[in-house]
Amino acid sequence: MTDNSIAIKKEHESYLEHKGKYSGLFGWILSTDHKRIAILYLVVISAWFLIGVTLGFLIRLELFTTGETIIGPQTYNSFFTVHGIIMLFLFVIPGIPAIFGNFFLPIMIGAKDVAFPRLNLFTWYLYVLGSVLVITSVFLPGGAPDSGWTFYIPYSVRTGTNMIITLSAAFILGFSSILTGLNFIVTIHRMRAPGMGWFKMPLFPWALYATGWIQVLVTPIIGITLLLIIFERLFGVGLFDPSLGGDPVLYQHLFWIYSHPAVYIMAVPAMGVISELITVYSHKTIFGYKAIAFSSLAIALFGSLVWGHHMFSSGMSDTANFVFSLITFVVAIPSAIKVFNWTATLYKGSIELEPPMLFALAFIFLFTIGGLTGIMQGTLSLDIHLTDTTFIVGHFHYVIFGTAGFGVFGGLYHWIPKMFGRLYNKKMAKVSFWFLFIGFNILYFPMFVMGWLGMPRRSYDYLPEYQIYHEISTVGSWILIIGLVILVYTIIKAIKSGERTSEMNYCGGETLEWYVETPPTHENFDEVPVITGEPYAYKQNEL
Amino acid sequence: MIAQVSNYTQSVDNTFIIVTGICVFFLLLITVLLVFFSIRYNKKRNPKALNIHGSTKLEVIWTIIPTLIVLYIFWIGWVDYKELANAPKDSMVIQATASMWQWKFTYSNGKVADTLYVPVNQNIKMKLNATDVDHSFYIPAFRIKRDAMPNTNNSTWFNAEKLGSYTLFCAEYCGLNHSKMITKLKVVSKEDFNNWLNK
Amino acid sequence: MSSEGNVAVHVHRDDEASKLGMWLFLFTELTLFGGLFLMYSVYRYTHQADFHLAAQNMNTFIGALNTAILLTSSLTMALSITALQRGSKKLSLSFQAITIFFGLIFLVNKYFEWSHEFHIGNFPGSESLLNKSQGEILFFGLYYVMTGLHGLHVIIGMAVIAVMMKFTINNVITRTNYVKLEAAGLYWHLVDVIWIFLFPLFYLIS
Amino acid sequence: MEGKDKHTIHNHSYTAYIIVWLALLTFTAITVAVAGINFGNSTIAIALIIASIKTYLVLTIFMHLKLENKTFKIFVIIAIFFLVISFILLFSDYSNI
Repeated sequence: MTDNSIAIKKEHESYLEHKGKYSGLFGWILSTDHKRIAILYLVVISAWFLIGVTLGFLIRLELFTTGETIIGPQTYNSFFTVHGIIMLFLFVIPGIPAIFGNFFLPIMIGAKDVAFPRLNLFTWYLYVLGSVLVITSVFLPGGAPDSGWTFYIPYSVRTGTNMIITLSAAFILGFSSILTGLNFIVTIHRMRAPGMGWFKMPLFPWALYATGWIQVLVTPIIGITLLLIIFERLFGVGLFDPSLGGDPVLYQHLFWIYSHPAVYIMAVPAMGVISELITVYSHKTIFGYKAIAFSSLAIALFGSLVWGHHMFSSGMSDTANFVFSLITFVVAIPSAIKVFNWTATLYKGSIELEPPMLFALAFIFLFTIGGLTGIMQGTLSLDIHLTDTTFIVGHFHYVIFGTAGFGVFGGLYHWIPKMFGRLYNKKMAKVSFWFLFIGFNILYFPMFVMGWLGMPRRSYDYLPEYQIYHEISTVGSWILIIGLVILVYTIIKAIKSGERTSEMNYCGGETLEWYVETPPTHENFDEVPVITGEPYAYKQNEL
Repeated sequence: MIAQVSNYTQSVDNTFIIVTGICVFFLLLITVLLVFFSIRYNKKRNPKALNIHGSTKLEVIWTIIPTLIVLYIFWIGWVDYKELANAPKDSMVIQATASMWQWKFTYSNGKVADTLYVPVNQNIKMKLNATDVDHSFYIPAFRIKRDAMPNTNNSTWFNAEKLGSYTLFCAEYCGLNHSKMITKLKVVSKEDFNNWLNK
Repeated sequence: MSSEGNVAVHVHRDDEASKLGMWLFLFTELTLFGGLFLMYSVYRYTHQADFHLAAQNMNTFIGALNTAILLTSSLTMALSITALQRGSKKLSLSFQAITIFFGLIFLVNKYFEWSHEFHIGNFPGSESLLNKSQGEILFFGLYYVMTGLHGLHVIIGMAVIAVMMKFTINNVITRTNYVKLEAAGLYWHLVDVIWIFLFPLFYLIS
Repeated sequence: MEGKDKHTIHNHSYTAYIIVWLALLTFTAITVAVAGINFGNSTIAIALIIASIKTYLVLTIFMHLKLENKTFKIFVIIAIFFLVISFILLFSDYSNI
């Protein structure tokens, strides 16, 4: 790296053009460059996302009328199971950390790569293996898994469908997620640029750091739990077989010890993205930097302690219901703090309603609805009525799709020019936003209403009194899909044939990714930057 | 609004209205601020931003106020739940057994039915069990739901104050015909009930 | 700078980072077993008497012997690092070999234990086990899953140490660059720690 | 980046390891001996306390935690804290308080 001739040559050679040991496709799938790995993830995750969307679209279409509309009950059950597995394990859990985290975490903290580049590539292979297994399980004889993504025993032990492959896939995907989290934690601890103390670090790395801890600590618990279902199916161990003494409630505990924090694995990185977007497009420093940073940690901590609120109706002791409900309300507070701080950041800003900013504002709105309906579900007596109805389906789509989904979309529009050195069509991007935003609300809001009226979730059929809400919801899904089609078209067109740009800082950001070239060079920085100021100084605004 | 059929549903609905009210207030607050700031401090109108790094006073306020509010919500939810958690001692006990994909109700005299008949104004304790996989006993009109699972002893209770016929769902996904696992709760007068029970 | 793959290795060596990564990995192992310990504690709590009854089948002597073997292997593992740091590659290699050897003995004992249980019919799904009480079935279910998973970790640990021996011979691991051996040692000690808890929970509760 | 080549050799002496090993064996012997005596419900507690002491020794000495910097210690505390709190919360369901 002291060789000047190499350094000069690099200045003009982006990571996209960089020639490593291999060229062509191998130059990508054997590359340990964090940016190339991010693109690999982007490609694969997008593909699975579109399959998941298609399944969701078909589920909604089936529910357009009572009785059979397009598919039978077994197909329907498989569809919502596979939709859940794909969307959660293949899209939202890896999504933001694997794509934007991989690409921007090292750049934002002034590092040349992550701490373990080869491990990073390995996680991508694990991810691909896991995702291929998920798809395989759908097509093998025996039939697609139909247990719901929650794999509740005893059903997941009894059903004749291809559970073992699906469970192994989830196990492998969990492992991939753990290793990504581990890599990020070590990267943040060891590879921050000189001068970048913890509180000079941008908020997206902060969010990834908190997420990393959740990934490392809780994911193995679902790993072992899923492994036990496999053992149960293969050997009949008896640990999860009620007729041999197995306790179905204990399974739910073990499952949710992971799967509730997993919600924060999905949401916290998206919150990190939004913190970046809000400051950049308000062109001012973030309001309450430390409050936002600490609230990420607080969410990670308390979020790991509230799993029982998925089980209020499962017959837990009153003590457990009391404790879990109480902590659930505690976790609402750091989320509220984030929302207030983001909103306060807008005050006296100079706001540009660029496409990413529209997604960021929509994110705050949708997340607020998701969070507030979460409060309703945390209320014991209301949850008894609302749990396992479409209310909760609406709630978690607002929370998960509204955050991770809109976070990914906003992030894509924000960073695509940086990642590929190409511009997208802003008009089209805005059109896609409005379709997505309006379609989203028409699709998911009716679920709150019919959930309160008692419509159970995961139901293939329903009583006629709920039909009107299902119809509205299905129409909403069509609008949403139009928005998605426009979004995908806009982004693919940008990457393939968008107008080239090499403008380093096209949106007035102040974090380090705006001080590297567009697209970044192979090692990001010619010289390791030395950090002296805070991450969002915006000195020009000071009086 | 769905039918209110007992004291319990009345208090749950009150809680629902209070909580929804608080939620709508906060949603409106945030939404109005988002829209107002986006317009008022738009780049065209306000080309130069002003840095505001934060305000400890505000942070404290918007930590403490939400904390108090959520603690209050937690408490009213718990009070309702507490009532649901303990069936009165004088309850009439009915055993509900769930299996794929039907309900079976066994009365103290051994009578078995697939529709749940109960007398009006009587505390009813439902003992819940399942023979195969997880199910859930759910009557929206009564705002009660409790999982019925193999190898566990769950129970819930209710008191129907109005005659009528109400839908009883299985709320926990249980396989192929989960959505067809619906039956009726029929609330009848004490006389009719005794006639039916001893028929 | 010619090959991407090697950049990270040559340019940037950070032992601290490697060790942090290893510790984080150990935490994942810890919570992996943690899930099983959670399960054990609940089932033991709800089936106390049955667990005591079932534990009488366990041979405390073999259990204690295996504990001693594993503790000793931990000692030799730790010593191998010190030996290397003091420059005696041969001594370090012998200690590593002894560690693997102790791991092997542990597994042999385990094999006899399991085959004894299989012989008397106490294996998952067997008729004689299914006739026992629910608590005993759960006990043996947990016993097989937890000691089996632990045994798998012993095997992985032995394989890892074997690779470390190869590295030591090839001078990939040296007196000044021994973080790989240290990481392998951490893994081996964790496997030991887990056994420290498995031993009383399965052998000493009768 | 190049400046991180601090190979401070940190390790314990042979003797230290052997003393710890002897201590571990002694604790094993104690735990086996104690298990023979019936302390009722506290039997399992005693066994677990001894196991925790053994774990502490392995962590600090064999695994060099004593010689590592603060980050490592905080990491371990976080992990153990998470596990312990999971047990407590899980038992809020199962124990009848």
